[in-house]
Amino acid sequence: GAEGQTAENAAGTEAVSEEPGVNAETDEAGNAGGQWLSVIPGYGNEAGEYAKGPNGEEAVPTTDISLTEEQYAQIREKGLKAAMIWAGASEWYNAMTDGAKAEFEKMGIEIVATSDAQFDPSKQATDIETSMALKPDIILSLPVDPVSGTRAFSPAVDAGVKIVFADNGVDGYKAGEQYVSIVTGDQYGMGRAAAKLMAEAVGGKGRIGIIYYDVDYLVTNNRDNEFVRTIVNDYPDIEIVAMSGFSAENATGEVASAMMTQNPDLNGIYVSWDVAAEPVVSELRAGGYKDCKVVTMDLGGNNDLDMAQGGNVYGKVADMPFQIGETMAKLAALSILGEDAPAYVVSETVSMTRDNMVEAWNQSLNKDPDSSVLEILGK
Amino acid sequence: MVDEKGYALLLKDIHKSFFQNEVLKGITFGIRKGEVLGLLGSNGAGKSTLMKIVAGVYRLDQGHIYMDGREVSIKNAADASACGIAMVYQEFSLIPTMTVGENLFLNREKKKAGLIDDKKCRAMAKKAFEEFGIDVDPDEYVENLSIGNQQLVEIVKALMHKPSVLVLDEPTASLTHKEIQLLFAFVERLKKQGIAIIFISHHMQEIIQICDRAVVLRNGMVEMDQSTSGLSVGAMVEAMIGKKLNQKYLQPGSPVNYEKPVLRVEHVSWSDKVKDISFEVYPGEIVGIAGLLGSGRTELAKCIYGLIKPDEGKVFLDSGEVPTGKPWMSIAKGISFVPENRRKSGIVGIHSIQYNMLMPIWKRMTKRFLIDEKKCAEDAEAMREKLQLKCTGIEQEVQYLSGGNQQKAVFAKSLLIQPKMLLLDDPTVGIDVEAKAAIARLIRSIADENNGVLLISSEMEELERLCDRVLILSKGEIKKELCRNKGDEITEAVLAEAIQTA
Amino acid sequence: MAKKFDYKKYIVYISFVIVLVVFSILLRDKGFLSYGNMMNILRQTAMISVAAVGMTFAISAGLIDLSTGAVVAISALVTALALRVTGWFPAVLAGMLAGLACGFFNGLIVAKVRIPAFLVTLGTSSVYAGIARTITNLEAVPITNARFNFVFGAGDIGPISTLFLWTIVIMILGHILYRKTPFGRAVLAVGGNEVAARYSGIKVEKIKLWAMTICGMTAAFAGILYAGRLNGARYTLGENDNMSVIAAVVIGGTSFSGGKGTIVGTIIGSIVIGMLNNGLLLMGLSVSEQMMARGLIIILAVSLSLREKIEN
Amino acid sequence: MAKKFDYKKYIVYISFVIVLVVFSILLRDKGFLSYGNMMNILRQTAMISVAAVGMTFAISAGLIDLSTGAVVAISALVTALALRVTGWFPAVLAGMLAGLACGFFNGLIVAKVRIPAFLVTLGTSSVYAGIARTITNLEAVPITNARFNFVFGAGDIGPISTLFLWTIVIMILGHILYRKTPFGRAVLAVGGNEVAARYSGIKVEKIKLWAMTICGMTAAFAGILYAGRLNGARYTLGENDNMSVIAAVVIGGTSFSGGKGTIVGTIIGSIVIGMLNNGLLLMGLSVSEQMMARGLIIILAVSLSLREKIEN
Ligand SMILES: Nc1ncnc2c1ncn2[C@@H]1O[C@H](COP(=O)(O)OP(=O)(O)OP(=O)(O)O)[C@@H](O)[C@H]1O
Ligand SMILES: Nc1ncnc2c1ncn2[C@@H]1O[C@H](COP(=O)(O)OP(=O)(O)OP(=O)(O)O)[C@@H](O)[C@H]1O
Ligand SMILES: [Mg+2]
Ligand SMILES: [Mg+2]
Repeated sequence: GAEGQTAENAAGTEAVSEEPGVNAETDEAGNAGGQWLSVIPGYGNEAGEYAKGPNGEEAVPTTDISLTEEQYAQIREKGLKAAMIWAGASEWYNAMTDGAKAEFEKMGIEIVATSDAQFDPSKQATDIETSMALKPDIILSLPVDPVSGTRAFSPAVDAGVKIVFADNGVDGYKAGEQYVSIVTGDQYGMGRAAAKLMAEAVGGKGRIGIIYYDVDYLVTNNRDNEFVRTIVNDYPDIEIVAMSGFSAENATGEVASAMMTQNPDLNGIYVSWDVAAEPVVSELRAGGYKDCKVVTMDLGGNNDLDMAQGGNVYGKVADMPFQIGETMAKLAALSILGEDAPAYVVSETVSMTRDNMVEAWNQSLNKDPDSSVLEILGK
Repeated sequence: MVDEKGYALLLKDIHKSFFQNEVLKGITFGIRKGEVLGLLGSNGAGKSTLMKIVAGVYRLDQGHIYMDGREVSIKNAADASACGIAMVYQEFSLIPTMTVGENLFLNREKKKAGLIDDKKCRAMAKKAFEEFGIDVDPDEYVENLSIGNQQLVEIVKALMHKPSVLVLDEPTASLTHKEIQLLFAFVERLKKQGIAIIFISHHMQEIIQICDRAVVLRNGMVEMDQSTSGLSVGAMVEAMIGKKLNQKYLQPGSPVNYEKPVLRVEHVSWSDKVKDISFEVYPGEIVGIAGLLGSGRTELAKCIYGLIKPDEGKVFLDSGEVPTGKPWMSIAKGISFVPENRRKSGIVGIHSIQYNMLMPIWKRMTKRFLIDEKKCAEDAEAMREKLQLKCTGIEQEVQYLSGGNQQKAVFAKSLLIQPKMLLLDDPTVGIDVEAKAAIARLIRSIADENNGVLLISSEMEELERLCDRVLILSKGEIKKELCRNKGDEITEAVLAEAIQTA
Repeated sequence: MAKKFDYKKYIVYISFVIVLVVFSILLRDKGFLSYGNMMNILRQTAMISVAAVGMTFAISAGLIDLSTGAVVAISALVTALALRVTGWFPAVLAGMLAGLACGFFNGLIVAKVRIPAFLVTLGTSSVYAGIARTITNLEAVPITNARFNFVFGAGDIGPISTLFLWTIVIMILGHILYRKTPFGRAVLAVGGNEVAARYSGIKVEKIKLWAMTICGMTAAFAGILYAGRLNGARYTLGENDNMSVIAAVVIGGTSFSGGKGTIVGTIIGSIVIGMLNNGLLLMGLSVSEQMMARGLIIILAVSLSLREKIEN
Repeated sequence: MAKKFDYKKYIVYISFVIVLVVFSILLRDKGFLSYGNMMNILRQTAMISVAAVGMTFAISAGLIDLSTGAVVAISALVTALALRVTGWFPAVLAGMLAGLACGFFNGLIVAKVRIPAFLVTLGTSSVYAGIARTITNLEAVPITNARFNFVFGAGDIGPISTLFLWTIVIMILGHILYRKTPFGRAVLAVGGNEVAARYSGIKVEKIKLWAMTICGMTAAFAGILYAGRLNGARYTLGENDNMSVIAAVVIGGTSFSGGKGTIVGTIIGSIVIGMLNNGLLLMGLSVSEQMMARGLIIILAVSLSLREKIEN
């Protein structure tokens, strides 16, 4: 959860600055890779089977959330309005929007505003205030910043709007009071799944590098941290030899090539997400590092093509944004009908390799991969 | 050595260099209360530099400045004005985006309770303009004023704060006869109030007319320091350039051929500045245009050249029509233009002499679409030779040339077009006598190659020396034509009279 | 010669009225004109408005500041951190001092090293952004001081947001400094004709230094207001604001090359941009459509107010 | 009058040598000087270099282009989409045309409406970014055309990356256009003194229009190279490049106010920035530290090459 993170992270500051991702040998104390555990922002979060909600709520799978036909009919009668206030924009957000839209259509709910804060917390606060003029009954949102979110969402909370969050909660808010629930991908599960894919990719043994998001962003940090933890704890034969951060997703190519310059024999690289992995893949391709496999998160056309072509990309892990969107809509509806809505809902995780691309796309984004990918796959 | 006492301002052994360029090499002279001192010297002699030292813009390298017998140290412009020194600079030095009133009080605003008292400033500005008899609205923005009025505002600004020493650096360069007389009237009045005035000009007549004493600078030293009574123009010029100069009318090389005009202007009108103007210029002829400030001379030339598209009218060159409003077409057909403001519209200061010269004709300098560097260098060098342009080489940046040589570079640019018709708008503003004479000979020689020349000038002397015919312009109309061949006399006096009565 | 009506001076007011009227009609059912929504707009634009007041000084002096966004973040973080150990007044002071230091550093390089402000602040924006990230190692800092949060952001006095009141205060202070003091005149003089300003005894370097410093200070105050509004600070605050701030100043009628401008125009310019953002969102446009519409409208507004005379 | 050695003209070369030597010593164990790493730097800077060639024209003409990043994205997307239905040549043509259109639109407003290029492109950058997002609704477009991918990005000819070869080609073309043609001379004249250029019969508006168009076209070509390098396109390409491109031009010795510059200097400037990024990374600096170091070094380099003489 987001809580308590601040203090722990503050304590970890020195650890980070001491050894910022330098080329390192294995720890002599036998604690293999120990120094890598505290590099990524927000590393202090505890992992669980599923993560728990911000107030310790148990996670419920998305598949448990559904409405009866009767409930759909009831909702339709109410003629409600909804707003979607996202943090950013990408294929992932598109799928989430599409999922919510599909459900809202069934419920006869009108979508009155859609916005994207471009990761600016104050823009999100503004978007919330502005959309309140449209008097929505439901707000679906992905909060940019849990800290300022407390204040930012207060106009909607005060007006009694049913709020469903994706991914993050907001500090000081309680499910069932200020908001309905949080729907999220299984961040830790995704980290573990990625570690598993990496192990497959390198045949259980080898030297890998990590290119992580060097920005305080909970969801990504959780996934990255869990990946590192899993590799260090569960795969003793896989050695992490380099970690470098990035803050602009277009600027990872330089990071990758610097890493390869110093470690030309890397067997694999983990990158925080798909878009950030694109320049990495291109650098590997250009540098002739055919045997260095890339594992990353989220689906996206360019890297998936590389995977289909048997290139550097070995596997990807994704959550199910379409399903998350649908579930958020359903939870909002349930709450309006006065039903109990679980506080913390977690979507399934999809691991994709070249073998299950079409299925994975359909599960996660509810559509087929790009036509060029299908062509290569011969479908 | 001069005694420190009795001088409102005394300069003693002033030295100043810019990098390796030693401009002033020990200047000493003084000026008394109520005296008007003319400061002369060719372009680049260091007149402005010396005065800017006095005004606190530059710091002297060595030397002393005394005011009323006491040595003063002037480190910046604020120090100078605290000492009672005011200066009207040679270059435009108002804030164009501010009103006249705001400019007058810049950095010395009247305040009430710590804040600027606009009302009081405005009232004082109004009063000042009334006092000087100038019709300028203090609330008007400076950028909307004509150049002449801008100059008058600068003068009033310098006088606003009752200086004890006033420096006027070429104040008459952008004024016409009438305004110059107005200015001279101020000078007389200030003189009576005991203000010491230093007056810089390239016009010898003006110096003789209003100055009590003349100081001539040459090679960084004082070449002459003498009372003007009994001083002749010739003597001053000799002190300036070290030799005598012939100032007579330059005859055409061969008689003008009045059969077929090189330029024909037909019924050109633009806005209310140019009204239905028609005239011709013949090969070998220099036609002058005289008129008051604002009479539309510049606009007429711009209409012909294409910088302004006239509302009506046609322009023909050698009987072929020149499309209006397109300077590049004019250039292609053979019209070139030397503008009145060299710095603003004539040169690209940061470019080399060669680049400036060839600016309009790069397209002609190509071989297979690429610029033929060798030919460029040859042509530019030839032109430099022809005009006797003084420089370290054609690669030197134009901004480092003296004014006269910059003007030669602009001429070179116009000549390389190989014009049939040359339009000149006050081509010798701010240029010293020697360069002026050189440029006059140059203009004559261009005309003598069977080209037409149209010469706009505020200097009657120049028109007298050069023109075979003069058109008198007033309020956008040709009011009178004087032609030597028809027996009209073209002299300074006649021209001045014609302009005033037009 | 009859004087033409100089509509350019009033373009920002005309734009204001046009945008207001058009949205009032288009969005008559969507609460655009409601008191709450109008107050939203004023609250949301407060930070841009405040930073734009300082930017007006910089642009009027012929300079520009591209580091505004990063300074906003630094000052917000410094204030938030200071609030952990002290009361609101020293904390605000600390935030302002941070902004002052950043602005002063910009100004020092601009004035003393004499390189264009665009390039100086292009460089410092990267430096300051790096500092903002480092201060708290990317952590957000929540603010629990209720008085601070009330006074500098989240509060209302009667029906009026304190953020709007601050906008008014800064506008009035800015206006007085800009229009009524020798410093303001000197700024305009430096922007209008630097050489002439120097000849008039104005200390050009000093004026540039202070214009940049003021710009840093208003950016810092904007950061403090952000912190108050969001009850917390984060290194990303202000990241996307730089261009809005510059646009507000220019739409407000300040000449981009310096020498001319108004503070009130700047505030109206900022509100016009705020109304646009608000109205386009209420119209239900997608983010991409909003971006396109905003860009086009800004070009249009600038075209009307800044179209230059051809010089010949 | 002895002429002082004008070291400013060579600052970019001096910087190049200094950065190279310093990193070679500091990073002697970390492979900085290896052939592979050097080729990495050249490959990674290719896009910035190419876009900076066009930017040199714009800045030399006294203009600037803030929409470069968005044009990069548009052209990459257009090319990638076109490759689905046609061969590489028409696709590249389509991408270039898209960039030409964007640059032409910028130029048209700059030249005809006469508002500063900074503001025009501030507006169009938002419009173009909106368009880039809309073209494929934020989706990535993979490219399967192997020949395209080879020629425009991922390929090597012998030991040399095609990206670097393209940089050389564009540099040579740019250099010829800039130094050896009447158009290049006219660009410099317009940037040096617009009024004098107009008086000399140069079609100032046309030159500005084309300078902006060329800038759009090189941005488009940079986009095509991005697409080739990544074997695909997406709307975020080029997003952060604008400032690097401008910095490359200015560090390369082009006067920020126009009238003077060199294309070769621009390319060296871009490589210097690339070496910095690479070296700072190899040194193991964190992202924040890299940002600070880069900002400071840019200010330093610009200080040395652009420090203006004071008027007196
Ligand atoms: N700021 C400067 N930097 C370098 N050299 C300068 C500077 N100002 C003037 N000079 C040089 O000093 C010399 C004297 O110039 P100055 O302007 O004083 O001449 P002047 O007598 O006023 O000439 P003019 O009659 O043309 O006005 C010239 O050679 C000029 O090039
Ligand atoms: N009202 C005005 N607003 C702006 N500029 C003006 C105005 N009146 C004149 N000017 C400018 O001032 C300059 C002098 O204009 P004027 O009409 O006096 O030209 P002129 O008759 O050619 O006189 P001269 O050649 O002696 O300057 C011109 O460049 C003109 O553009
Ligand atoms: Mg002089
Ligand atoms: Mg004139």
